[in-house]
Amino acid sequence: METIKDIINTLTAPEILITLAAILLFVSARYRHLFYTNKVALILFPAMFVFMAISMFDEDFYLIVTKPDNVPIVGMLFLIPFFTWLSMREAVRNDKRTEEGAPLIEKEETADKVLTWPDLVYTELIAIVLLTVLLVGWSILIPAPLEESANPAATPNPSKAPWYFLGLQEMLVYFDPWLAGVVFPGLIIVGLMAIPYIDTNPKGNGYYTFKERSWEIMTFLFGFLILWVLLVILGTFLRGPNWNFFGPYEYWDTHKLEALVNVDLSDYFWVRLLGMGRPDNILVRESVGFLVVLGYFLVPPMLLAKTIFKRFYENLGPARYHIMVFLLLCMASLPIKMVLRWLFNLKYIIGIPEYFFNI
Amino acid sequence: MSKVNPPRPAAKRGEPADAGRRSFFSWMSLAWVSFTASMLAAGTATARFMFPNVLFEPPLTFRAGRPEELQVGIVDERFKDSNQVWLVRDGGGIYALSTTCTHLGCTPNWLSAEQKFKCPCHGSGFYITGINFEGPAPRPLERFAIDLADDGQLVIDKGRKFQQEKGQWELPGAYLEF
Amino acid sequence: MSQLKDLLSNLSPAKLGEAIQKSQIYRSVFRVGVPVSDRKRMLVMLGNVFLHLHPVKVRKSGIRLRFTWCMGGITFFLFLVLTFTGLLLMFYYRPTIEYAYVDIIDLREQVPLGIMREIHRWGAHAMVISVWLHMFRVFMTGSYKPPREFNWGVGVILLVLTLLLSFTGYLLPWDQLAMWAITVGSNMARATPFAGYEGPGANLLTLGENIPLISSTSDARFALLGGTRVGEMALLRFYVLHCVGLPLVAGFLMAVHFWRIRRDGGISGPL
Amino acid sequence: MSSETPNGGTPKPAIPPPAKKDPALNISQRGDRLYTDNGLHKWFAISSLLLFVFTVWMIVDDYNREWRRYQRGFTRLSVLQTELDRQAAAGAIDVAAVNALSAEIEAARVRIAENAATLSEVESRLEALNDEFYSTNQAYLFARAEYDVERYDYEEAVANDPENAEPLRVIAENRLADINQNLEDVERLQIAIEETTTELDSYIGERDRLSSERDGLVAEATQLEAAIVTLDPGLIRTSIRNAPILDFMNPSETVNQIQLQNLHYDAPFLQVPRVDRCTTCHLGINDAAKDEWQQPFTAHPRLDVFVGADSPHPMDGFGCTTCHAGLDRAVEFSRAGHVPDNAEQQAAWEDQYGWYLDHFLETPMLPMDRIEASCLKCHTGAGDVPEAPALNMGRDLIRTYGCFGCHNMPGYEEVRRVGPDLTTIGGKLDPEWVKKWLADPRAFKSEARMPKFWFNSNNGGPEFEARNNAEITAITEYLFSRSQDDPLPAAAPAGGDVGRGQALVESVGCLGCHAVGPIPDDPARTQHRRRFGYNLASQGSKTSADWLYNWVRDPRAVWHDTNMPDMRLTDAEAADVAAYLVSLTNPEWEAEAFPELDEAALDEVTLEFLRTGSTGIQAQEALAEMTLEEKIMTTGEGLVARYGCFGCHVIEGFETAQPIGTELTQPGSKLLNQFDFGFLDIEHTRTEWYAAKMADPRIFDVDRVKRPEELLRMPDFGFDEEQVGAIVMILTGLVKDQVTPDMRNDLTADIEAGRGLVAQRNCRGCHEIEGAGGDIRSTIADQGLWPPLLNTQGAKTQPMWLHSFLQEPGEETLRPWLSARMPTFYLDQAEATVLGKYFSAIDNAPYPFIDTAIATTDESLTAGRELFELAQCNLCHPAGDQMPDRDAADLAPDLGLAAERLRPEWVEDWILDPQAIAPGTRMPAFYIDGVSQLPGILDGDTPGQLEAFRDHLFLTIGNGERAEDN
Repeated sequence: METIKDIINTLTAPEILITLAAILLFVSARYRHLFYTNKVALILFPAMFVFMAISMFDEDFYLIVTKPDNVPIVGMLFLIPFFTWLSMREAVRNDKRTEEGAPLIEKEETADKVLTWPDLVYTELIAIVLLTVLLVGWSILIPAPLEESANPAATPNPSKAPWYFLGLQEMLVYFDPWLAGVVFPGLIIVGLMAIPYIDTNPKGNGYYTFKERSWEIMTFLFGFLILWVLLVILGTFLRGPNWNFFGPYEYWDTHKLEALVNVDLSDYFWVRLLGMGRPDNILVRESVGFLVVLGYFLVPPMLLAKTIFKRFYENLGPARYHIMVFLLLCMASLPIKMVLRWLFNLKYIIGIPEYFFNI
Repeated sequence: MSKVNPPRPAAKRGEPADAGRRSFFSWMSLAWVSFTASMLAAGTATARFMFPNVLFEPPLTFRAGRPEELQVGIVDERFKDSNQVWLVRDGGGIYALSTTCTHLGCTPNWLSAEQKFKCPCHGSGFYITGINFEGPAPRPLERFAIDLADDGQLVIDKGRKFQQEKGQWELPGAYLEF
Repeated sequence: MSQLKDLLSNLSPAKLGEAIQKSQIYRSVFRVGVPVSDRKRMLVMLGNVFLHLHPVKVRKSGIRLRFTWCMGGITFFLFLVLTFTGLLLMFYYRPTIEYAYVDIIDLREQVPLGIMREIHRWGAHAMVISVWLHMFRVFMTGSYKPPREFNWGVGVILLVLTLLLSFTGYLLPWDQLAMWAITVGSNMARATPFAGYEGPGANLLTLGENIPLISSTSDARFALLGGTRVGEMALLRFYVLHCVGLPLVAGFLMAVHFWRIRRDGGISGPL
Repeated sequence: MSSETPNGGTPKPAIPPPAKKDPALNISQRGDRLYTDNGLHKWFAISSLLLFVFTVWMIVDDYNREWRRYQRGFTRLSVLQTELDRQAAAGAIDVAAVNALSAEIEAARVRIAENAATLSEVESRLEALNDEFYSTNQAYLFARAEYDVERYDYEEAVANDPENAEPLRVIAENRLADINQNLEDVERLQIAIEETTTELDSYIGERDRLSSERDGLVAEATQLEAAIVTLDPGLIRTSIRNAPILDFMNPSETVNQIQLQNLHYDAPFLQVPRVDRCTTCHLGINDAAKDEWQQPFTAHPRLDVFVGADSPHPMDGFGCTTCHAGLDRAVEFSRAGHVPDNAEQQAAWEDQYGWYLDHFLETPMLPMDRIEASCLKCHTGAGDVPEAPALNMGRDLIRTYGCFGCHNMPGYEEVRRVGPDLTTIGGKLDPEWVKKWLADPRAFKSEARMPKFWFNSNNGGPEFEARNNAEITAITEYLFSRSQDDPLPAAAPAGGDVGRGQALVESVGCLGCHAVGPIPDDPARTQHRRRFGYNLASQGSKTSADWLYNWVRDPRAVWHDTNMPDMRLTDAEAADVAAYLVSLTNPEWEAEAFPELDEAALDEVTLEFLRTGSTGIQAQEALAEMTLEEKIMTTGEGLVARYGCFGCHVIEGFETAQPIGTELTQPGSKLLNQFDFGFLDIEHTRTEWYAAKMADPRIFDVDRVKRPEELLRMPDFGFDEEQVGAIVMILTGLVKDQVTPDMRNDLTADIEAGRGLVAQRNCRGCHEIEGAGGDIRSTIADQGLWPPLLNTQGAKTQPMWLHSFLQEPGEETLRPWLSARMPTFYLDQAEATVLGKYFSAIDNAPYPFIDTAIATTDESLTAGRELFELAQCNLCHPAGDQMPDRDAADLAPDLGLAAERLRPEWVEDWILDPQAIAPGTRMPAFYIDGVSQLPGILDGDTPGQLEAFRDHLFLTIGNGERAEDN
């Protein structure tokens, strides 16, 4: 038992967990007709439930999972995979029908309209009543949390933002606040709103499908599931005192130490590569970083336009294409920065703390 | 949700679907009765929410010092602001008058020159005994229960009040004989 | 005697129902009557201010739970629940640092049906999740595609408003959980480029050589908190935003959102 | 979407022609339906039922609070108890008397009936009079109101329109004449009514009087019966008024609360008035009659001190959580912050109440053995707190062990360092002794107060041995090198006698503050004040006879800052005492030798100091150039600074150094995350941390890898469990809660200052004050030789006399028969004043000026003389030059001093009942229950006799002042 716990503790380390999840996402999409089936669901979800139930016997796991404000995230642990599975199953079915030349599931009934009263109105009422039941039951069983009264002099350890912002807080490990806290959230909002204007694929409007829009769906799933939901779960359950990582079965020891020493790119370049001191002039010092960042945002769009994104470039036109690639590059910068941190302890690509300008 | 209804052969015109109708009614009435009941329960619960279990006001019973501190014929206004009570000592004893005008609940002023309580809102006047004699006030000021504690202090209990028009001023507690 | 018998027999639920439905009061309120015919069913949908959010007829596939997951409706209902419970909580909550915390304690200890607070809090959490799932579904069915691009944008703003509503409400109990979650959350604002005093470019905004314009009392975070730390003014600001500002905006945008659903052809489906 | 245009055009809901589908057709069987109606209804029915169940569950769950159970239980018990009381009261009714009264009432009735005609005539007359009075009075009141208006008109005219005032005056005066007439009528009628009422009373008065007499006999039972009905108005009424939802209308089950405007729940940066709801469940807390009831209904065990309306801490003013802590507003067992006293209770609570510790509660309740900590909130002075033995023990320990030397603590800022002055160490001690002492003070004498710095849990291993010895040697050598050895004032004369010395030590009063060897087990804590001074054991192995001679002869000449008072010993006595003390040796100790210095170990330590502020290489070079002497000096100085020796001792060069310990201003409110629990497996609470720290100050180094200079430095005091508990209590009691000044109205600065000085000078080592102290009595078998009780000192003595006596106690000998003597404490003016005010304040006696002039008569003086002789006062009391012929131990104080020493009113109280003032005194009682046993004088009038006693004592014997007769 302890060995299993240790293995899980090790596997849930951020770098491993995120990598594994990404692999799982892509592999399951590749073999979706095998993975997103009723059989798999009948095994997977009960298994998850049993896993949770057994884990509850572990004191540390129990403590973190039963914290009142964490209950929604426990719910999410089941809801998000379930709905991912559900939508993908529908998509797989639809794709199969299309292949066979049969109409879409949704299309099959499209012609058949029903009266809103009572079919829709009544079901809505039932949904409302059931939801109220759920909410009342939840409220009776789990009291809302109330801790000590606010004290600006005593910072709890760990201090966490509300759970839905923990993805941002996790991002703060890798990026400066102005990026992780301001620019990226802004870009997420802008990016989300830009989706309908960038995605000009006319297919897949109003029905589940994967094949007809696999690129969009994979990008979205990666962004939503890995870079948002998984980071929220990670931030809630696996980040303990001092924002250190703790496995789900690990005691939250305030004194746990982790070596978090890291260096800037300028350090790598000037000191380690060229074997000299870092230049005094900020611009010179960070010139490599600026080149890398500029290159990151300038070179790939051009290269991609000629190669694998050729189709996009042609379909979208230059303006839409460049906006799309810029947003994609921003999104990709998070996993890239994560990997760089995990592999090279890289802190900043551009590091100008003098002007709070760090990337 | 119930399964989608497979297309059935359309029933013949005028055929009363009696069997369906009966169960239709029982389920529906059960549904609406319990729904209405829940709404009523939730509604009364919400109404109950408006009545907290405690009151953050000065306690109804308070100690008001020793009787010797009061002078005969002088209206003691020490507890007017904090507890809404006047203490009056006359020749025979002490009584505690409510400072709430019986007309519309304003607080009258004690005018020692005229020896009367005069309400600024509508001009009701009360004698030092609390009896109304002018203005619109329909009845005398109320008195509160007054007693002497073991340690010799006056104890006023605003939870028990005495109304002259009901003859309650004669009851024990309305007047502390001395 | 026989009259009494008649009266009694008339008192059966069915007859009573009929009598009520015939009364002028009933007919003045419910114009259509019990919608037992198709025509009446349609008239109900058209004549009722709430129900006419829906079209008279909908596509079968469009209302299947498997397709919509009902998440949009759940979100809206949760918003209504939160409005109702929030209104009730306002009767017992004073947004000052002296009383905020003890008022919450009182809701727990002595206010009858203080469970309103639980319903409010868990409802808020549930709403965040249901919004996410709603957007997830909309994306997976490609329902943001034309003609629904604009409504998707409105939805994104509603998502942000939902998060902000939850965030501002998080501070109000004024316990350690609240204060530090908001401190951590609001600290990001101080790194806003140019507008936050620890943001890139802020120290370029100076008058001459040494009169900085952006300081901890003139930056984005200050605008949010009304002070340099999460204090009394922050509590008041969050309270006002939580109870008045954000719900108004959200309500306005929801109206737009629902209207556009109708205008854009109802629940999406394959063309 | 087939019928709707994709570009957002409004689909026109086409109403299908009714002919197509038959509306009467059962809709659920139609093809254009997604669901069947029946199915929908079924679903709706099930979910609505669920909703109903959950809504009811919600209401019931919310209603069903723990406190209701207790209130119901309390009512049930109260009804039972009241019923028992009622039965007892009914049984105690004198039935015969009631019957007799009933018969009399019947007779009175008959008499009334006989006079029925007259009676009804009187009654109707009275009624007519009342009617007339009403109308007359009405007329008077109306006229009076008119007059008020006219008078106002006149007054107003005088001020604003004087020319037209005159006619108004006339009008008003005319009205006044009318009114006076009216008034006369009213008064006349009043008299008539009164007379008629009296007349009526003569007929029916007897019946009424008898009735009320009969009612009085059964009153108690009747009242109790009514009380039962109030408590239990029947199941239905009780259920309805307390039913869920309905219970807002006059419920009998309510949340009780005490609002405390002056006491605050101390939230950070703001103060919220406390609202104690404890009495919601602890319903009998304020009712002495419920002292035998079970929790939570039992009465407070000390209603005389707490909670009771007449106690110094009444419930309305102090609430509960002020002392007990916990969450004031909570009405649920665990949330309120109950904390079990022990594991046994914890198990019981978990079983009974589902108890858990709420980790989010900043101030859980104090367990009973630490409850006294709360006294510190108000009792901020340094003195003892009455009725708080454990707290006082903690304060004793802090005072004697000098925690404030290294830690800043509130209230101890001005207290001097507790250890001896080391600037003159060379004249007192020798280095070998000091080294051995430092290595293990408690090996020299078990009661040593010097804590142990070396060979502790974190530096006791064999690898530390050479290093420890080097450090000890360095410090010792350093101290001696800095010592300024002034020659002792005098040399000890030869011929000191050990036996005489021992007798002196045991008789003159040394044992009030000192013990010789360990004090035996002292569970009742009657001897702990004898630990105030150093234990005298093993003195001979430490210092020389010369030094001891000088010390006991005149302590201040040796050390000007000492607490040791002057016992006023003669030179010969001092020599005897010195000889005795030198004879107390510790041979085992003397046999041991301190190891030689290991220079390599010393180098290691020296290097640590050299390294600060320079690189390792520079330090090595510097070390190589140093002589052994230089190394020792560098290291010694560094070590004194590192260990903070100057916290307790005066050391040259460190006079103004800052204390090295953690600040302890509010250790009870220190946040938990500021404690380092290391790897120690204890519960993470403040109390546990302090307890572990006090038991072994180095404990948190366990399992830590540290360099020697990083190790924890707090020394080991060797506290036992009880002492640890007492200190932990003080630490947890020093909290940030502020108490408004009004709360301390009865605890004046005079009392606090006095209690502080009493503790600082250990007055209670010999005297009992405020009911505590007199520890020396355990060493004196003969009760007659015990030092006087000072319980009523303020009421007894005149402030002026007390003032001068305290400063110069050697001037007059009050009790010549005592061998113990009041030492000279060198109290200055201010200190003597503090004590004078203190004694007066605790007895509520006037201060400083009192009137000793006595108003008397010659008769009284004569009677006094007679009484004095009859009572044979001079059998025991010396009076001026008259000396009774008795053993010294049987004598009583000299009455010649009474007039200038005592308060006259006290003398009367004393003679009336000496046992009440000084229980166990040998002063005989001349009055039994206040009745004189000498009826022949002044007709046996007790007050008169007492005055006569007083007058004789003050005027005849004491030559006091006689007040002007008037």
